[in-house]
Amino acid sequence: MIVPLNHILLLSGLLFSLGMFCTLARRNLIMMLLGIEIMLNAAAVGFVGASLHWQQMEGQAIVIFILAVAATEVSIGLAAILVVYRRTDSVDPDMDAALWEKGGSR
Amino acid sequence: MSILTLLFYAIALLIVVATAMAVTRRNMVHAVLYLVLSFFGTAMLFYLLGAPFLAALEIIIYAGAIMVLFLFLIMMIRLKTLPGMFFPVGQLLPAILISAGFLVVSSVMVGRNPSGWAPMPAAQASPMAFGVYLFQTHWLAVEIASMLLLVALVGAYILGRRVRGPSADTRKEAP
Amino acid sequence: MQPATPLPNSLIVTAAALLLPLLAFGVIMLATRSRHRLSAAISIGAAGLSLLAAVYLLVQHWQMQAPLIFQAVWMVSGQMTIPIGIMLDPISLSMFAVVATISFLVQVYSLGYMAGDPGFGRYYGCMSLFAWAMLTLTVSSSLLQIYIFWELVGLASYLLIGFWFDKFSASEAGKKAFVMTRTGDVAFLLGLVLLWLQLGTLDIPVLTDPAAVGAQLSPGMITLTALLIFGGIVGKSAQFPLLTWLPDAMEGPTPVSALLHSATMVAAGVYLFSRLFGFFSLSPTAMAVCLAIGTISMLLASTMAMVARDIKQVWAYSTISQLGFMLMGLGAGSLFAGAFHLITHAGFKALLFLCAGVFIHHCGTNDMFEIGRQGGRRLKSAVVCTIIGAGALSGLPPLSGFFSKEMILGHLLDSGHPVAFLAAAVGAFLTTYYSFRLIFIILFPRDAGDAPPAESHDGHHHAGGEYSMTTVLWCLAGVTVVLGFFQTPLHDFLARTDTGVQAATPAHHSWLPVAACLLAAVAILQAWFEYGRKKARQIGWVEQIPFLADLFGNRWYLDRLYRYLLDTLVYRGVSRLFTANDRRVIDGALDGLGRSTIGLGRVIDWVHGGMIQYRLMIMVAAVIGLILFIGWGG
Amino acid sequence: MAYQLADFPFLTTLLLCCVAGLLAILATPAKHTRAIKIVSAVFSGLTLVISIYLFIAYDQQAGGYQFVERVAWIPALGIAYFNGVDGFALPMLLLTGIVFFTAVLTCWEMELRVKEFFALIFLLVTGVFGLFMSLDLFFIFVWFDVSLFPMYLLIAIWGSTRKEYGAMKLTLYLLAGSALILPAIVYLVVHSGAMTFDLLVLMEGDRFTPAQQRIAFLLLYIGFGILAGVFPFHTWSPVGHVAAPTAVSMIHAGVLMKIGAFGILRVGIFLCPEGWQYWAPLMAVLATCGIVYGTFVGLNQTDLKYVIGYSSVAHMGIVGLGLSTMTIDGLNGAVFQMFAHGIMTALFFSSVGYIYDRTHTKAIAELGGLSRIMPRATTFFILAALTGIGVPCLASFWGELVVFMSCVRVYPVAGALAIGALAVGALFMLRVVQKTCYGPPLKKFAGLKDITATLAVPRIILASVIVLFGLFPGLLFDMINTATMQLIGLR
Repeated sequence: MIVPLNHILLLSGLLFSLGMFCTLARRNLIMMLLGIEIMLNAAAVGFVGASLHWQQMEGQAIVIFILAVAATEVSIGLAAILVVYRRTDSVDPDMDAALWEKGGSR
Repeated sequence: MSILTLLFYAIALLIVVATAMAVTRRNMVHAVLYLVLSFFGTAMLFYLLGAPFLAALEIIIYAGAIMVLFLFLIMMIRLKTLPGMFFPVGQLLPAILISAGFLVVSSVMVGRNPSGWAPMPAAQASPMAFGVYLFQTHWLAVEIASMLLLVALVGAYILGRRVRGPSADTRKEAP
Repeated sequence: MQPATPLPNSLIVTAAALLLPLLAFGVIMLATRSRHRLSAAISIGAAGLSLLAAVYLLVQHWQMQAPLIFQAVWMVSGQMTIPIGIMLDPISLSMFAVVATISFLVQVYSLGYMAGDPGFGRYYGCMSLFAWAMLTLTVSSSLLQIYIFWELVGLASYLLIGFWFDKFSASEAGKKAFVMTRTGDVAFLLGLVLLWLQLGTLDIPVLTDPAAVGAQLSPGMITLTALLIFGGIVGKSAQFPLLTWLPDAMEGPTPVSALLHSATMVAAGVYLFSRLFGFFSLSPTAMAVCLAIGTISMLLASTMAMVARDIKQVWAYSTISQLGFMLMGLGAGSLFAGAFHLITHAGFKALLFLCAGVFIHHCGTNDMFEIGRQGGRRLKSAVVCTIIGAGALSGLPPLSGFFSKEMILGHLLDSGHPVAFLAAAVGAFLTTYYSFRLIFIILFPRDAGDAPPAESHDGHHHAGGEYSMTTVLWCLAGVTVVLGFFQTPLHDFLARTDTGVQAATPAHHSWLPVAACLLAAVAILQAWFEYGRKKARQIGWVEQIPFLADLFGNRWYLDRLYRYLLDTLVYRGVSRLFTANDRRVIDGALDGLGRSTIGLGRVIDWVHGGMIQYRLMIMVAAVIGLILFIGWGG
Repeated sequence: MAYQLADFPFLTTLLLCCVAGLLAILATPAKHTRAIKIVSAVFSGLTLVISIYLFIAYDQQAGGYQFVERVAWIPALGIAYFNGVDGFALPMLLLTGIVFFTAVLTCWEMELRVKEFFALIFLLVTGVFGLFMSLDLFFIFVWFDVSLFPMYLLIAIWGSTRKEYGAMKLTLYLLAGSALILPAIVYLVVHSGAMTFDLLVLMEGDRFTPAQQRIAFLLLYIGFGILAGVFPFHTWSPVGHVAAPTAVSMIHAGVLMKIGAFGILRVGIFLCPEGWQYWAPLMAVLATCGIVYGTFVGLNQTDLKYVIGYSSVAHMGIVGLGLSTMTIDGLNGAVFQMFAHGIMTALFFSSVGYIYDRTHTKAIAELGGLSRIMPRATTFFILAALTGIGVPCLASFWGELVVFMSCVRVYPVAGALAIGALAVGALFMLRVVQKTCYGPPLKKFAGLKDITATLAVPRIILASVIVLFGLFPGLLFDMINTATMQLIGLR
């Protein structure tokens, strides 16, 4: 006997809100991406727990896809951040028009 | 209170603390390393919950590939500390509020599920059974996921390549 | 609606008499405006034929008993049928004849007076327009038709007063005349619409039928509509309080003043009253108001005439006062007295104006003192005719005015309005006084010299054309002398008008003519004393009292009052208020709306800024809300 | 409702004339301005001929909708290309034909971007013709917008005084109107119980509850009323008139404003008679305000075109007053007044346009004595002013008279006020006439030429129409009456 499902779900929720906090509060694109990873991970935890609870493997299969999506998202996201950094010399998410103008005027 | 239960709480504590540390680090390299720790914990949790294959994948892909990618980027742009305030108050407060709100709401909703309060028996899906299941039932989705990865590969290449031409060069020289 | 029987001859004749001037107007305005002699020939020809038709009709229907009515439907709209028609009865026939006669004579006179004017063709075009409108007005069979042509004569008046539109005063006078009469017409139209709503028809025979009207209208309604219609009369006949446009209207060419602003158009108001005499008689209040307005106008205008120096203005004031006098007669309850005075007045007042025209034409000024100085008395026929006309105006026997005036006085005496009678006597005295004041000023000029001719009031003067002018003068003078003796046949003729009211036979006051003559004689003597005799200083007793002279000279300050009211209330008051409302409130609100839209855009622009985290926050908050909604709702 | 299908698609031909004219203009090279003008005149003349033919060929005994054409377009939504004319539409078609033709002739001397100008005018008029003949709500809305959009360009490019502001204001206003009309139309169609935009089908039976009618009518009244210059949504009209070039002012005041009133009648009153009844007092109040207000504000204006713009507000108020009486006479008078006012303002703007072209000013204070210098041109101006005053024997007198007569019956106070405004109206028009035409001729204008024969033609046409219908109002009233009797009799 391990823990009840709800405990796993609560853990998942806690992780998710930490990731959300990271995404919302950090003024840094990289950290935002990091937060998104945390949230995806939290979801994966929830799915694995649910898979155990119902003794079904769909939950684990979903996690495979979450991993695929996470990998995709990070690779594209980081590439995009790189572009932004090259243009604006910063990774501040406050992409004001003026900031863009600075680098993108030419 | 079996040993597995204790193990679960220990791992959960590890994950939460590591994640919290990662979220609040000013230095991004530190943050990434804490997150790697958190992912190791998660991998253990997966194993505990009967998904050894996923545990392996978690370490290989999340802790291994993705986090390394982050480290690459951080080193590439050589940006150690951020300009401006670390946590602007105007942003921190709503962020905390929303996150906490989410936590409360999700907890309450989880708590309202009575069937979830029964402790679960331990079980394990062997990697072979999982593989057979995956490729029998979800082979199309797996193919689509692979296509997705391919697209991501191409996209990342296109985005990441340096723009050629005078504009990029002059811009680089300007500051 | 079309009668099955062939149309009677007289209707065809009338229709032809009506349409000819219209045709002339159209032809002149469209084709021959620049060809002066041809235009004049067409217009005079049309007027002459109308006159012949009028004479034919008078002769034909001298013994008529029932009115001859022809109506055709002009326009149908739902429940509303607007007919157009001809109604021949004694009163319309006699007015028709008067209008046709004066109109023809004045047009002939204008040949000389207007000769050489660049707008000669246009002048005759407008005259034809007026002749058409006025002739049709007189024989209209329904009140609505009267209103339509009433407006059209107003239009002709506007065009003719402003004939010399280069002059500011002329165009201003035209505008004033149109707007002031229009003010009265607003009441007229309102009354007419009310009547139509109550009766369902505006045919004059129905309106003058006391039984029909009394059955469908409450007495209050009758009084209300009668007063409203009377408003139109007040405007058109320049009665108090809308009297100030008429003196200004003298800016028009003198023949125009003779035709429109003394003999016919302004008399249309009085004509309308006599036309609807049966209707007005149903409301004692309306009759009393009519009497009162007539009295006030007569006295006011007479006092104004006492200090006027402009010869045409004198006759204009005199016209107002005589029209008031006619209304007094009608208000006192005698249709014939009013109508008869209307006819005789048309003759002698036209005569007076045309004589004034001769003076002005020769001396190039309107100022009577100046005319006297320039030798106005050498214009023999004009002087003689003026004396004849003034005699008629003063009611001297045996001229036509004597008979008609005496009738009205008699009726006033009988009607039990001693105040009105006294006022009429005072009015008659003043009339005689100012008429002979004018004559003596012209006949016995002080410091006569060969002063250079002053700036012509009419803006031109050409010698020549005397022949047509003097002929007309003598014709009218003849009419003035003779017409009085036709009182009895005219009375018999007019008495057959179906007014629905029992005609009152006046008691004969043998002392009245004598008293009236004595009064006139006293007035003439006073005028002689002040203006005629060798030592007279030619300053009237009124002019020696500065207060009265100011009051009378400024038209009792009525004009200033209206001007002031118009300026403060209309232009600076309501109009400016509304304009400000338009600019500030309505447009301001809209521009404010525009500005606030832009402001809102700024706000949204800020939200749309590059800061993705805010957007994320909102998104997440929305998701949480959604979860709450679904979790708790479901 | 019964209608007669056409043997020959005259109405489509009429529309095609405009479209063909548009294409022909587009096909002509821009530098051949004279050819473009001739092409425009020919095609607009054709539309005039067809509209006159329709007016004459309409069988007044039979009444109803004639020359009907019907082709299903989107059957699933019940949208059809459905045209037909009745006693309301025909006078409007005639009006459009006359104003269109004369407007084209009026800008004979124009030289700036001629091709684009005429092309836009043709586009605009296509919309107007389409709206007047359409019996399908969807198409009515489409035509409505087709006729609005060219206005913006026409004013913003070829206009004068504050043209961008005027164009923008006008466009925004009218779009706001159209934003009210669309929901109302959709609302009606959705609640009709039959999936159709067919006006005649929607009219049958009692499809809408009184509450629904009230909502829809109010939306339609305000939406179309904005275009009809209903107080207090009128301020776009003077500004737009002032800014617009002559021909556009003519079409705008002469025809476009009528679209608004026609829309209220065709959509609002036809479909929501009970809503009409409910809101009629409001209509009467607003219309009376418009009359009194327009007259008084007009007194204070310094710009010639503003004066006419406000007179339009007042005259359209009379139309609104007629519509609000809910009587046969009121409707007749309103439609007649729409026609008369259209012709009158067209003449007005056309004369003012001539004066402006020659003197290069619209400020009343700077003008004067023009009657001596250009007698023919000012004669047209004075004639238009007299028509505006409501002098008998000129067309708009009859419209006003009939409206007043029916109005005093229903709303005595409103009627009395409107009649009272007549006197001020006279003051207001004659003041302008006096200031511009009368007085001594000014030296600075001494060399100006009077109107030439070519340019006089459109004004003569307009003036003769005014006099014709002023002398024989029955020609028009009989026509309108067929439709009114049917409308009122039906309900």
